[in-house]
Amino acid sequence: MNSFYIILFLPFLFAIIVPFLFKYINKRIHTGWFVLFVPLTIFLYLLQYIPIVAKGDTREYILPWIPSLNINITTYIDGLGLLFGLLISGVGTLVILYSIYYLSKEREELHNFYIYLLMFMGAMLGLVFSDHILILYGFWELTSISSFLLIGYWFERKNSRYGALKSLLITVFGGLAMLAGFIMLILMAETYSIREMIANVGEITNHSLFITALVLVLLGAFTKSAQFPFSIWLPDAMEAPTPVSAYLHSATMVKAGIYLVARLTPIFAGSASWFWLVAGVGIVTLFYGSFNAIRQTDLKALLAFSTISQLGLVMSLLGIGSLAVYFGQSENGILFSAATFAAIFHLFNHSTFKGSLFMVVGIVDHETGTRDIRRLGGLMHVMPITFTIAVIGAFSMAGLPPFNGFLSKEMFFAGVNDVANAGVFGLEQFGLLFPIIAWVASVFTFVYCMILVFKTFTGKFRPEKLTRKVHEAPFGMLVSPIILGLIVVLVFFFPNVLGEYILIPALAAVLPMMQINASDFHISAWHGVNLELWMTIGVVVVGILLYKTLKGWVKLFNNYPYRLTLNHFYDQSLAGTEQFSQNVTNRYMTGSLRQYLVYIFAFFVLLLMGSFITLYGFQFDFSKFAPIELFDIAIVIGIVLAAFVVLFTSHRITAIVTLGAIGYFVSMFFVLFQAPDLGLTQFVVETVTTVLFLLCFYHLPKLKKNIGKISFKLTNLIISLAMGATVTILALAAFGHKVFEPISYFFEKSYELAGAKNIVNAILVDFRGFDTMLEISVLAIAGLGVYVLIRQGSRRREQSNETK
Amino acid sequence: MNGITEIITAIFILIGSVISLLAAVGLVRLPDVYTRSHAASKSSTLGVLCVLTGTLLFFLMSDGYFSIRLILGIFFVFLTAPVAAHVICRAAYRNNAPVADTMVEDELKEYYELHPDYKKKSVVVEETTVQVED
Amino acid sequence: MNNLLIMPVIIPLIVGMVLIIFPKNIILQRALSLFAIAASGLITLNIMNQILDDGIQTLQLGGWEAPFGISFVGDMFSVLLVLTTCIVAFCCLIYAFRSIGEKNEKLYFYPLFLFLIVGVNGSFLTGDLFNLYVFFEVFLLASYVLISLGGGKKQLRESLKYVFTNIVSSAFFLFGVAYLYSITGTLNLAHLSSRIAEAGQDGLITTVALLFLIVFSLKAGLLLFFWLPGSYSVPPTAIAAIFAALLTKVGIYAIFRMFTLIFYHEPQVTHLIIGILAAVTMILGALGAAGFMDVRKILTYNVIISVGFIVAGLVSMTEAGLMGSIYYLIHDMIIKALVFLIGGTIILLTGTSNLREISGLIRRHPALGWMFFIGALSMVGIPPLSGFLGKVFITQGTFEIGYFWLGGIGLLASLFILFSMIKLFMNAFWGETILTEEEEKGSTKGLIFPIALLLIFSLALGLGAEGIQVYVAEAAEQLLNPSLYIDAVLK
Amino acid sequence: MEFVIAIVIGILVTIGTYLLLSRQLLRIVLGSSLISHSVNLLIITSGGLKTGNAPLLGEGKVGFTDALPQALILTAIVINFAVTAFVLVLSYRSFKVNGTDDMEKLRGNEYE
Amino acid sequence: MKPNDVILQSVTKVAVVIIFTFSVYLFMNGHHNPGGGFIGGLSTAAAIVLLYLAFDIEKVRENIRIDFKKLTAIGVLLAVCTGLGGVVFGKEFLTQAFGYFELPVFGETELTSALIFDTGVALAVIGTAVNIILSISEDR
Amino acid sequence: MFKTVLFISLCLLALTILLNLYRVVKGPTSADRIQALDSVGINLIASIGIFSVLFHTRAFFDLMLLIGILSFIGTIAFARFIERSVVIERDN
Repeated sequence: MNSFYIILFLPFLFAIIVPFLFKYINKRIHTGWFVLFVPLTIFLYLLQYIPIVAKGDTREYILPWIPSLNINITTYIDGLGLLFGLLISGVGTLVILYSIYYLSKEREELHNFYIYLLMFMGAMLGLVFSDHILILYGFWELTSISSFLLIGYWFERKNSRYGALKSLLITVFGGLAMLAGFIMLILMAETYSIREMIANVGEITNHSLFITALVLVLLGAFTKSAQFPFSIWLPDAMEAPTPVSAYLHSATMVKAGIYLVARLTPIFAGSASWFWLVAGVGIVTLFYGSFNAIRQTDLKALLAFSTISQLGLVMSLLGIGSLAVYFGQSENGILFSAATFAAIFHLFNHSTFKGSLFMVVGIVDHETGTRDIRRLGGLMHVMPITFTIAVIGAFSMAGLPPFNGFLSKEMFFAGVNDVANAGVFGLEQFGLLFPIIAWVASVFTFVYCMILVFKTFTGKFRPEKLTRKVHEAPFGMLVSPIILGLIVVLVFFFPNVLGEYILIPALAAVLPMMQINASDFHISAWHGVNLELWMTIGVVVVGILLYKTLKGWVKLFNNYPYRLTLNHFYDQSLAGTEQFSQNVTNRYMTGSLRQYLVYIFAFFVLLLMGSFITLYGFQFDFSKFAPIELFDIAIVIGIVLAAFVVLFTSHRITAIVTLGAIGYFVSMFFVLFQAPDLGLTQFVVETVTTVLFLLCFYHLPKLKKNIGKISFKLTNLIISLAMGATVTILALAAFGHKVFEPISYFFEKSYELAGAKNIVNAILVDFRGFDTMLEISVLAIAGLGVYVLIRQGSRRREQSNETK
Repeated sequence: MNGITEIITAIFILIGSVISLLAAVGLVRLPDVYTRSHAASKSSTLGVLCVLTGTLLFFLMSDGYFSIRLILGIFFVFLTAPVAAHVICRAAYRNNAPVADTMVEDELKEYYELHPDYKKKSVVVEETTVQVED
Repeated sequence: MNNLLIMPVIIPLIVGMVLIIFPKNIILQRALSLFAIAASGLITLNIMNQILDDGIQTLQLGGWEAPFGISFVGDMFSVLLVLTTCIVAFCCLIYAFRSIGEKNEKLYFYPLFLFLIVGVNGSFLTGDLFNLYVFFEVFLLASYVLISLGGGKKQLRESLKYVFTNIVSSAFFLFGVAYLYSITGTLNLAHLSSRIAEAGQDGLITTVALLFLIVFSLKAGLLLFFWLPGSYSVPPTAIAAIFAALLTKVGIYAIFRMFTLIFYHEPQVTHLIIGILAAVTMILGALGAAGFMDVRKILTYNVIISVGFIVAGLVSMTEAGLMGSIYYLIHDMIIKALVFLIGGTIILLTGTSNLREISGLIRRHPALGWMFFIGALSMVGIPPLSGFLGKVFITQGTFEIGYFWLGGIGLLASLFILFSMIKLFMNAFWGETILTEEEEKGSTKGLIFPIALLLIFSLALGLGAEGIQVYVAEAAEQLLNPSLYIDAVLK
Repeated sequence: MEFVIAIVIGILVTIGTYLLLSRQLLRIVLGSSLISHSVNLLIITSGGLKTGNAPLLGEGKVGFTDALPQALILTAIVINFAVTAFVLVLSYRSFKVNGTDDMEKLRGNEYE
Repeated sequence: MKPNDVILQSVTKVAVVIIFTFSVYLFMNGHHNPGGGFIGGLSTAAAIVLLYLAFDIEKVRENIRIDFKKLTAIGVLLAVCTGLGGVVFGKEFLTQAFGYFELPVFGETELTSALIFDTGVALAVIGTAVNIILSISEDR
Repeated sequence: MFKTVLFISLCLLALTILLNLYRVVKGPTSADRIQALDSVGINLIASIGIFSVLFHTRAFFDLMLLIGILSFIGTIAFARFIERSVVIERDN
């Protein structure tokens, strides 16, 4: 086992010992300190791959799981995976550090929390390094589940449970769709390895399942990355403790969808459907998220919508970047690869600034006891450090210099502008929509960033609305956001360090078919006065205007009816599904034996008659049938007559007597058909059964007249006639369709073989003695059953007598 | 030899069947349980006796096979048929089964009037049908 | 000849009969029945390895060459199922020790339980059509009695429905036997297969095949599952668990056996119909599972979903599909026993199966809660848990032959499984803890161990899939090549 | 002859089914008895009717009727006897405990 | 208040003897003639039922003190063990053996292990049938 | 000739049985039905006897005796039931 796997599984392994740590050591030392060691180790370990990957090398390892099915934990370390790996472990370290101060060691069930968190971390690492597509799926689902557990961490709260279920249902739904897509991919490429799929991409693109698989896989990515319209789970996921929100719902898990899209770009990109789905959904999400963020009053909800919007931005950039694959190694190709590059860059930046913002909100929440903007304000003076970090994060998000968000935002504008001129895939008509929507969304982004900072930290400080006495957070809690804030600033000034060592290898991994020339992707803060710059300036100007007039128009949001929201749709459909299911099920599961039997008989008749008529037709061969004699007819008349009496009588003795008569006649048939043993048995059994019936009559009520409505009787009549007809017709066909000699000729040697002159008896005790053995077992069980049933009854009665 | 066997057998069997048929006619035509019981038990016993004797003779003469089972069968029917008839009639009487108009004297009546417990109150013979609507 | 094959049937039978003779000695009853199950399991393990080395094992009972006598055939598929049966039975038995109550123990619970196992194991192993019927009757009668064990109102009511439905299906079975015997003149499965292959599967035989499909669907709960929800929710927990794990599986096994060994010539008719049935079953099961707030109902409808899902693998008749079905079948037997045991324990603790009245159990019973959670995830097919491989391969199988609708419904159904199981989990285990220790109606003492044991098996099945893979692949291979079976039986 | 038997089987199945669909427990049991008779007839007919002598070697005859279905029916009869016995007892126990023998009244409600 | 059943009871005594004898005959003869374990067992059971019909439960129980459930179990065990006999000798399960022996009183007799099997069957059938009938009639 | 006589006898017996059956169906009392069923049994014995001669087989001798026995038991049970509505009596 390679040391890489030890690192990969370290979170899982460590999760096992967390409960013990919590139980025995937590009283003195916060469990988080031990857990902190895990992501830190991973981060440091992964650092060693940076030079390797930067050189363009990759590493792969194989850990056999089910080698005979070719299902192995194959991992592959390239630029993209490494970028994510570093983000996961890096942000993970900071988040755990933060959580140590955020979550009290006395009050919280820390072992659960850290187990979930470690599980999530491990799953996420596994996801980004997996090359095996099914393993990737596995880790994918694992992230959904750990996210479910983390959101439901405070499981006494109703909202937590609601949010947890919502996120689980939506992400797993996507996951299942994705699995279907993956299986199609596997069938198309006949391999489990993503790299081999990329290598054989020709077979996939020409396959008829291509589009289906594409849509299904994207469904998975969209649900996970909270793209419109699956974004609704993310705001509710904010019920999780803030460190979790910072980690899962901004920096890592929601990026899994982005990762997947980036990872599969070489397979799917280049087709119009991919472009339109990814870029289109992305840009819509961008708009939707930013638009909705403005009206939020809960800081975390605001951040959640901002996350949705930012993820949409990255997604749309990836979509635009996919045009590079279409254009290939050309000028246009390089132009659009820049969009992909921007996506990767913004993804990184988003993790940093959004992480810090979440932590800031967490601090505010922790110190003031509320996240409601309407109750907050003027915290700037009480919490200056927090305020500073908030400004850095928010301005970066708004795309202002000197923060890293500005750089990627500019690149984003460049990307959408290029799309407008791309001239393929119908962009001639609709291309212009991209820059317009992008710009409008950016304005909204700017506005909510301002809301975030200024509504919270400036204005009037109103301690009377807060439950706690507010002061600056402890230093430990501030460390993580400060580090993130520093990165935000540093990246602005030295973007190309990051670019060269991490982003460009990642880009090379996303677009393996392109020649990546590092000089084409040089990031510079100042690139002259161009359209993008003007757009940014426009955003700032209009944004400030809107922010100033916020009070005037934000009420407009309230006019939007709740009934038309996606959330409402989700709630309704969930409740509707439950109600519908219950109604449907109660409709046919009535508990009435008769109805069940009617279903069964009807099914029997329809299926068998249907197949008989369509497949076989009415072919009957009566030629080999035995002749009919007069005495036979007498017995037949007897049976039929008696059977009708059983049917019509409302007198139970008559019913039993006639049933006995039927038994006698049947055994007479056995005599006619030369079956003496059968005749004997039938007679004895019939008599004993009759005695049994009589014995039970003492306990059973008398027969009533056949009661019931006419329709009830008519249905019964039709069903039973159909049953009789089916059985008869099949019997006639089968009796006339003897294809083979029966095997019974063998038994005629019974005297030599078994020493018995009675063939039937020889079959019973010797040739098929096993049947007989089991049959007496059946008898024994029935006898036992009768005894048990009756004893239960008598005991019950004894008990009830005692209680009386 | 064979001819004689067949003739004897045939005669016995034919007589037996005819007696049985007559018994059946009696069973259908006679007016009440008790008389019918008389026809059924006496006559059909005789009928079966004839047929079985015929069968016995047939196997005895043609195969030289003397079947104890058949003898036993005849014996058994003779042993049980009257008892069965008796038990049925008693059951019928205790259940107040209707008697034909032609009956002259009911000797048991007095006895049962002395011991009313012997006669059942709840009658099972004619079960009253209860109409239950839902 | 391999006399070991008969042992998984004979040992429980003998022990059961011996236990009838000593009804009052509970210690003996427990020890012997546990021994019988364990011994059967170990012997089965042995047979399994013999099959791996030497191919399909057969036993011609009484020494009469097939097709004249009754053949016992251990191919990998059936032996795997027998082994799983023993495992599940073992755990349920341990659970029963503490939960079934002394009254029932003295009323022949253990012999009846063993007879149930006899019937199930025998049905898996027999190679004769009529003998299959007899084994069906063995386990059916045992289940009739077990369902009504306790004699409560609901139990008697539901067992009546169960019994009558099964009487009808047994009659159908014999109709089928008669038709088939009339046409082919034989009863031995291998011989039937070769004869039908020789004469061709004409419309009449296909119709008879469909008749058998109805029979086994009734047993398996494939579409005709009306008896199932009622009868699985009334008996004591240990019995409900063993029912959920085994009864439907016998029907599924029979469908697999019939439609891979004998009636495999017209897949575009028979297998398509099976596929439609499976799809409808999954949909109805999913609706049932989603619609109710009742522990037992949710669990029983999940049983129905899984029936449809397993059978979907058969429809494909590809190696992947069959392998998936076998994986899922084994997984499902274990996991259904697991969740039913946990569900029963919940009801034991709270005294109700109405989820609206249960809340916050995880505070006092974390182990139970997490085991349930893992079980639920396993049912959904989250890797690396045991349901995963089955789910993937079944879906792959259906996709391979172009039945995308079937695979799609299967995946959608697993979303409903998730929904219903998580609903159960969140309502029962999460939320405010409303019961204190004193208010609980029962104790979990001694009940956790069998559940944990099942969980370990389930985890091992998932994580250690490599260990069982050879067997499963062999089983799928044998199912796909009827000639292997025929040659082994008829030589 | 097979034709006639097939008709008889059909009638028995029809009446049996009709009885199975009725509401009263006793009728349902009667219906299942009728169906089992039809099953037995079906099996014996599947081996061919009147094709030879009784399957006894002791009488020195040759040409026997198919003995296998006879053995099968024997088993079926006995199993059916076992089931009928159990069902009868189950029925009356259910009648005593539930207080009704009308299956339509034994539907069962959600929570009781 | 019990009505007297003198006629029935005295006939029953004779009849039961006949039936028992006949049952044994049917049972022993089953290998070569119609009959065998089942029918033998069932007709024995019928005889016992006749006893119960003519007399009452208590009276019969005084004379036949058998737990019929155990009888059933023993019967099945007997049948299974005959089957296991084959296994012991290295043959297939349920392999039956038969042979012709010169016995002092009976002359040349055919002895088969199937007879033991059939005995098991008969015991099981008797046990079950009587058990069921007794259980029901004891219930009230 | 012989066969014809046997055949006629059989037909007579068939008629007998049907007449008995008429009584079984018609009643009017349970006792009538039981009596008629008993008769049916006895007539079946007779017809089996004729069959044995017709087929020349001894296979059904046992059956004849058995029917005799069983129809007796059945009749007793029925009679018991209609007389006392309990088939098997208990002391207490």
